[in-house]
Amino acid sequence: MDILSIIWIIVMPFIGSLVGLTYMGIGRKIIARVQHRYGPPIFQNVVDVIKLYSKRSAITHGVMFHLAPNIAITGTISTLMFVPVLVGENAISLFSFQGDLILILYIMVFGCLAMALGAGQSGNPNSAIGVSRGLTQMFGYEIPFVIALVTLMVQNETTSVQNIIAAQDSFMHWNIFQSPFAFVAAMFAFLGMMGNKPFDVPFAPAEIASGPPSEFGGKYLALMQTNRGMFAFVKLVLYVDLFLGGATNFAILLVKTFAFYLIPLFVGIVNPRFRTEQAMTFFWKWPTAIGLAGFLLVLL
Amino acid sequence: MYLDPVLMIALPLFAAFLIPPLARISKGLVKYVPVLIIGFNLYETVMLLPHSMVKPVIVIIAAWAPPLGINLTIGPLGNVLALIISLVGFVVAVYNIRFVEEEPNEKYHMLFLLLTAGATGMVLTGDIFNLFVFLEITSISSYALTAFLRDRDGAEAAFKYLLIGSMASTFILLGIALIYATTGTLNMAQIAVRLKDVDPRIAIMALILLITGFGIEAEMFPLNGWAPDAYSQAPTPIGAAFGGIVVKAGVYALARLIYTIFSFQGIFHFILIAGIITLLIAEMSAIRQKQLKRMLAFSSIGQMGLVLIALGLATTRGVEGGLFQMFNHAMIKPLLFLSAGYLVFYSGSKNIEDMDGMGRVKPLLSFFFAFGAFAILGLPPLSGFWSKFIILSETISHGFIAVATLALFGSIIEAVYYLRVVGRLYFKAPHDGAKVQYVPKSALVAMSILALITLVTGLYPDLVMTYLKPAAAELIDKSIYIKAVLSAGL
Amino acid sequence: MKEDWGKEAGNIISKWARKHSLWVLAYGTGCGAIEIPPTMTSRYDAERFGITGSATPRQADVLLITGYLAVKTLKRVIRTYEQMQSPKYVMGFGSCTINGGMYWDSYNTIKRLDDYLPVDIFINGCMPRPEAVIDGFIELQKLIDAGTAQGWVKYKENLDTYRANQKKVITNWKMPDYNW
Amino acid sequence: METIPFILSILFGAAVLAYLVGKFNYILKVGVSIVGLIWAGWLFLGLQGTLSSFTFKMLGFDIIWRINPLSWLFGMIIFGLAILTAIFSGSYMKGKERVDFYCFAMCITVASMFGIVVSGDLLSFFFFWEIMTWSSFLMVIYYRYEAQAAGLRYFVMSMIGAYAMLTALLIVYAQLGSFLFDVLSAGWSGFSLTLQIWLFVLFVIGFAVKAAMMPLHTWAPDAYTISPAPFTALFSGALSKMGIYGLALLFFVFGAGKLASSVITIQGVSLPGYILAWFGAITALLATFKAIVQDDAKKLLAYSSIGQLGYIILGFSLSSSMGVTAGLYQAVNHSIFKGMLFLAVGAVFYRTGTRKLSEMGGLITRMPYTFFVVLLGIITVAGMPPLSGFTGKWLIYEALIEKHLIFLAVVAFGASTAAFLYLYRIIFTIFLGQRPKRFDEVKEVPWMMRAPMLILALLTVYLGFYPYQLLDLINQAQVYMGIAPFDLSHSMLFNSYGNVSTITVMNIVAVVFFIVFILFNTLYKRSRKVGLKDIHTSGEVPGEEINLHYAVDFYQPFARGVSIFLKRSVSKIYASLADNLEGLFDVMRYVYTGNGQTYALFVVIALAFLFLVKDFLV
Repeated sequence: MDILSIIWIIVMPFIGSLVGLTYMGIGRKIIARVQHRYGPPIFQNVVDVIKLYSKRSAITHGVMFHLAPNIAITGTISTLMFVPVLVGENAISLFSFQGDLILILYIMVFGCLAMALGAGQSGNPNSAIGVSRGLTQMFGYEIPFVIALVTLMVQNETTSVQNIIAAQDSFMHWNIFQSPFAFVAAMFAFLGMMGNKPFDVPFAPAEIASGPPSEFGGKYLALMQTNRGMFAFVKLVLYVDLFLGGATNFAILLVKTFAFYLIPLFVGIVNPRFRTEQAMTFFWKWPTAIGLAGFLLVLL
Repeated sequence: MYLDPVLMIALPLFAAFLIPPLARISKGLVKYVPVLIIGFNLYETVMLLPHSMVKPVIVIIAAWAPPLGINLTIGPLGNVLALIISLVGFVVAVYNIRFVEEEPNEKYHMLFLLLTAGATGMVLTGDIFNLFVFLEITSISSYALTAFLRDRDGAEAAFKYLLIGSMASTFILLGIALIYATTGTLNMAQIAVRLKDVDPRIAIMALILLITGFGIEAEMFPLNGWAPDAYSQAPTPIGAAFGGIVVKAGVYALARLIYTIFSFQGIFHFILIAGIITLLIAEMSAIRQKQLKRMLAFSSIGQMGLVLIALGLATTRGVEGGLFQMFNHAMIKPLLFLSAGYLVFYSGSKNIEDMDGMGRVKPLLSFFFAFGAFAILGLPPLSGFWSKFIILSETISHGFIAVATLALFGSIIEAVYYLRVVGRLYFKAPHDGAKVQYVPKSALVAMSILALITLVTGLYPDLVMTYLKPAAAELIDKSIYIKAVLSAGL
Repeated sequence: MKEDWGKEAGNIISKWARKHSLWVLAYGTGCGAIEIPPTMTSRYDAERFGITGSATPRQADVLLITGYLAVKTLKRVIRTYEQMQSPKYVMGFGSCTINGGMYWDSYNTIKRLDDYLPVDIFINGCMPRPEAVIDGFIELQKLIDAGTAQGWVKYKENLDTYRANQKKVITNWKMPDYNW
Repeated sequence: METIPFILSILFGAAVLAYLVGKFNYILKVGVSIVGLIWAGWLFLGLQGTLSSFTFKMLGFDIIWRINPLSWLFGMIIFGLAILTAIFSGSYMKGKERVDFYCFAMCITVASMFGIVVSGDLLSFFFFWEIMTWSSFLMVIYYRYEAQAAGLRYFVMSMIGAYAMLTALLIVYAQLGSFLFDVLSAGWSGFSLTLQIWLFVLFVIGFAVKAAMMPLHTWAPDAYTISPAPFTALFSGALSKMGIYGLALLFFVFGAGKLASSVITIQGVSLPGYILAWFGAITALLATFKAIVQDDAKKLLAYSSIGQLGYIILGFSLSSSMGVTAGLYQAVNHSIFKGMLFLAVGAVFYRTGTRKLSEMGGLITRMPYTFFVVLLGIITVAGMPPLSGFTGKWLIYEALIEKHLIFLAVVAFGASTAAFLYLYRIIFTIFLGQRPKRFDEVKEVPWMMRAPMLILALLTVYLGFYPYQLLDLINQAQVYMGIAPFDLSHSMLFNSYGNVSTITVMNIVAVVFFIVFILFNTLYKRSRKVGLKDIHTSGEVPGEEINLHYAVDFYQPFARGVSIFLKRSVSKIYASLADNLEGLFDVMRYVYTGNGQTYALFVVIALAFLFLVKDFLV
């Protein structure tokens, strides 16, 4: 392992969270424009996080509460380590020479579970309600997501992200064209994953006071926000890797990830919120059906 | 070293008639007489075993050699059954020491001795008419014993038993008459030889009559209507004796009939089918019973159904299994009856629902009952497992998979109703005011003997099987028996 | 020397960040609450200054008290304030928080919020318009920048005084201690 | 003396001795059973790699007891878990009634399970199987008054399974004249196809009942719930594995796997295997749904256990090298994590006296060790990377994808995701959230109970680092079963599809965690610790009487969403079936009327019937 990749390993989480938070800021700006507002500066989320880091005090409810953001960000960084960020000549793949899709699938949940535990220890019923909703919704969107992933894995006869990227060597070989059904299903899952409207029932600020993080403040919330930005980035990169054939340099990566980021954003702007069980069962109808149609194509 | 086997019949008979005068001398002494006499029988049968296994012991009575005279033919089969009968008789006699406190107990002991003597005679005799006579002795003492409690139900049950039993006697007598008229002999070996020359139509008539007659004693469906009532209304030890003694003798007679005397093949299938029907109907009835002893009676019928299946297979291994099942049943069913007797006695009710929480109040009794239930369900390492296993194995080997499946279905029903009772004993809170009570030592000794035999046989089935093998061989290959009996006279 | 520089830089950054990211917990008491929605939404769009609503006191920076406080509500407000993470600012909104306003002689409202909580900035008016509110926020930003928005320090230092005042009006005082 | 019969006699001896001396002294009876188990386990440990066998004849049947890698693997599961649960129960059962009975049944159960794995013939296999059934039944009914229905159901279901198996093995005997496994594996291919299918079905029913495969699982939730907690761990961890062991035997030793290739294959999996795989997958999914809506901690875990066994069945039925590795790995792993979870729930029950999730909460500060165990447990169950569960999950999915069984893969994934729901519920409602006032004084359990749980918990961490040590053992078993061993180099799992280095994953997670932890905790002042009730509730100060613990109907929206699956229940169908059958049996009252004349009439009818069919009697 040369010095460069070690540097990348250290720097990548920061870049990831910065990019993720900036996307969120841009998202806020776009939403504001849609609502005929001027909107905050695009670095607003970064500013928010810095402010949270600069808070002077923080309360803790116990050891899990204390560790939760810590473990959550551990999970996210670990996931990042296994997702190839750039491919091609200047590949940045961190540890992803072992980039196994199943591993990514499971390690992604690691952070979520830690968050849920921390939220649980906060003792706030709203947090628990939020977690309950979040997990229920997760079970909903995981189905089309898994269908899409399995389709890809079977189609490419590999479970390695590297190999899946390698298979998409030219524009027409991108999985978005190769297996459009899987892409559609995965995109639906992505909506749920990003937690934008209409799938924001776990966080519903006006209803359950922002749900799981409602007791977190100060440095804890700062870490969680960082995590959130980074996690968004990781998911976007993963989707780009899976469906758009990865990226060879940062410019392309940013373009592709931002394109993906816009989709849930625009869906979210114009839609109201689903109820919990609606959010869950929604994914079992059209997204699953589309995914299964993709399956049949693969089987044939 | 064994004494003259005739004593095994003569002594109980003699002692039975000695009891009333003895009772005038000492009331307390009477109850030990059956223990002593049947204990002697037990000793005799055990001592005889090594001899009879090698070669049937033929005892000639009144100096006439067979086939002319009356003789006792103690083959392996007869001996094993006599052993079973004396064992059960002995245990029940031990149990009786304290259980029968009711007047007039000398009659009770007398009748019980007669019953044992009759059953022993049935399995030992080589003469078909003698068989009938001993059957009558057994039956009549059974009728009397059924009504021994002198209550309404007992009398009714005894009457039913008497009604069916006399039909049995009639049929048997008719059958014997037919045989005697055509073959001119009453010795079973001789009959077996001569029956070949008899017009098969007459032979089949005789067979049908005899089968019906002995089928009644062997509790074959639909001839077993007497059994549930008699079992449940008779005093408990007698219920045990029915299961362990009377029925065994009946089955012995049936087996002797179809295997040794007649050689019709079709009859085996009939027995097989009758067996499975008996088993199923009995188990299905048992599950709906509300009275403990009545349930046990039906279960007993079901077990006999299994024995009939085994006999109907007509293979060495099958018969071995059947005999083993008879042995096990003779150990386990008395165990169940004897423990149930005290359960009923202490709870003051025959109904299963009144047995709640007996496991708390009478731990040992309940333990023995549960032990018996587990054994009869065929759970290893108790002995019921092996006999059931062999029978089913043999059934399936001969392609009767449906029969085996039905039998297993019956077993599941059996599990349900036995566990319900065990469940009531252990899982229900005892009634208020119930306190721990211990049963008399004699009863405990009796039950412990049975439980121990069940456990030991289960762990080491070969112990019993060694003796059952020649017995089964005797049934399957009738020439051994015939040759032994007929050569004795020469 | 170097340490100081680091501290200095940290101070500057944190001041800047605090100033541009004000998460408001609007305690919608009284009639003033009605002014908050227009402030936040399209018409006046306070979000362009980095001012956002926050759902819980743990995450909030500014406690915005929009009107008169009954004694009963005061108790809740104190509790909410104490649950916020420092640095935290209190904004009195409307005349009621300054001198009781039209409730100056009510038996059941408090007259001067500053007695009970360290108010960093008052917005005058009955009601203040959203422009005034935004102006208030800008003023608050200036105060933060100048380092004079020290209400939370004041509260910590003069806790006994504040408690005494609070207990004076709240008779059934059953609250956990302010624990840090 | 031969080792195998010696071990058996130690165990049975310990059982009887524990019962006998149990009348006198508490420490003695527990001590006897623990010492007996450890002694036996120690002897058994020494048998690794040996092919010790012991033959004798009983009733003319050949009996053979032997050790091979497969049985050694399962034997170690049994002994490992049995010793730990015995130690656990040493403290758990203190002061309870009938501990002698408990120790007796426990030792007998272990002995019978040991007997099952060393059996080299169907007869002793069945013999010990039945002993296992009744001895575990004795344990199920330990709490007698409440346990009746559960116990009866367990016993009857087990009997049905056992009798299905009995029929199958008797058919085998009828065909081959021997009960030996070796004869059977040689002779299986000689059977006709129909017979093979019948045997397969019957054996599968027999094993599936113990492995609690749907729709034969109805006994499991109640039986697991009602049995004493340490035994439940053994029940779920080891006893249910006997069904899995049976399936392993059926597929690879008896040779039902060969049935495989002769009939239709789907994606390279034989049709029977494929169907079984679907049963496994559906079991995994539906049991998980059921688990999510339970309010009883043990019942939740029971359903979870059913679901996990579904995974194992799924792995086995693929019959591929990878699938079997997955199945075996998951079997061992399931024993570990389900053991620890059941023990932990037992520990909570020991201190709080309740199993209701909605009544507990906030015990983390009171019972930190137990919390830690449960935490590791749920991470393992969920299959999240750093711990050992991930390897099992990874193997199963790789096996499925390798075979292109995408539908199965999706169902399995779905079940695995749904598992997060109940796992979170169990840890949240017991340990996190608000603590009811009455549990404020709850103490951590004694060390005798802590130690077994912690040992199991550390084992999952260890296996998370080094799964290959277990996989090595599994490979030996696979060689014995005639399957190509799973290819592994140290700490690298790989197949043609992908690879994972568990050590790298573990290291990354650990390093990142500690870096963040150190940064996070050194750059900041210590945070203030606040009380449980110090939460924002719109400024209100919640009183003691206000329930702030969100635990009742935790997944109500979920239950609404999947109500279509939840409202149907197999056990209801069985119950109505049983009721109707019993009603049907009432017909027998028309046969045994209690009327003498009727009986006499029967006799006459029988006689007449015999005359009618007399030509057939000849």
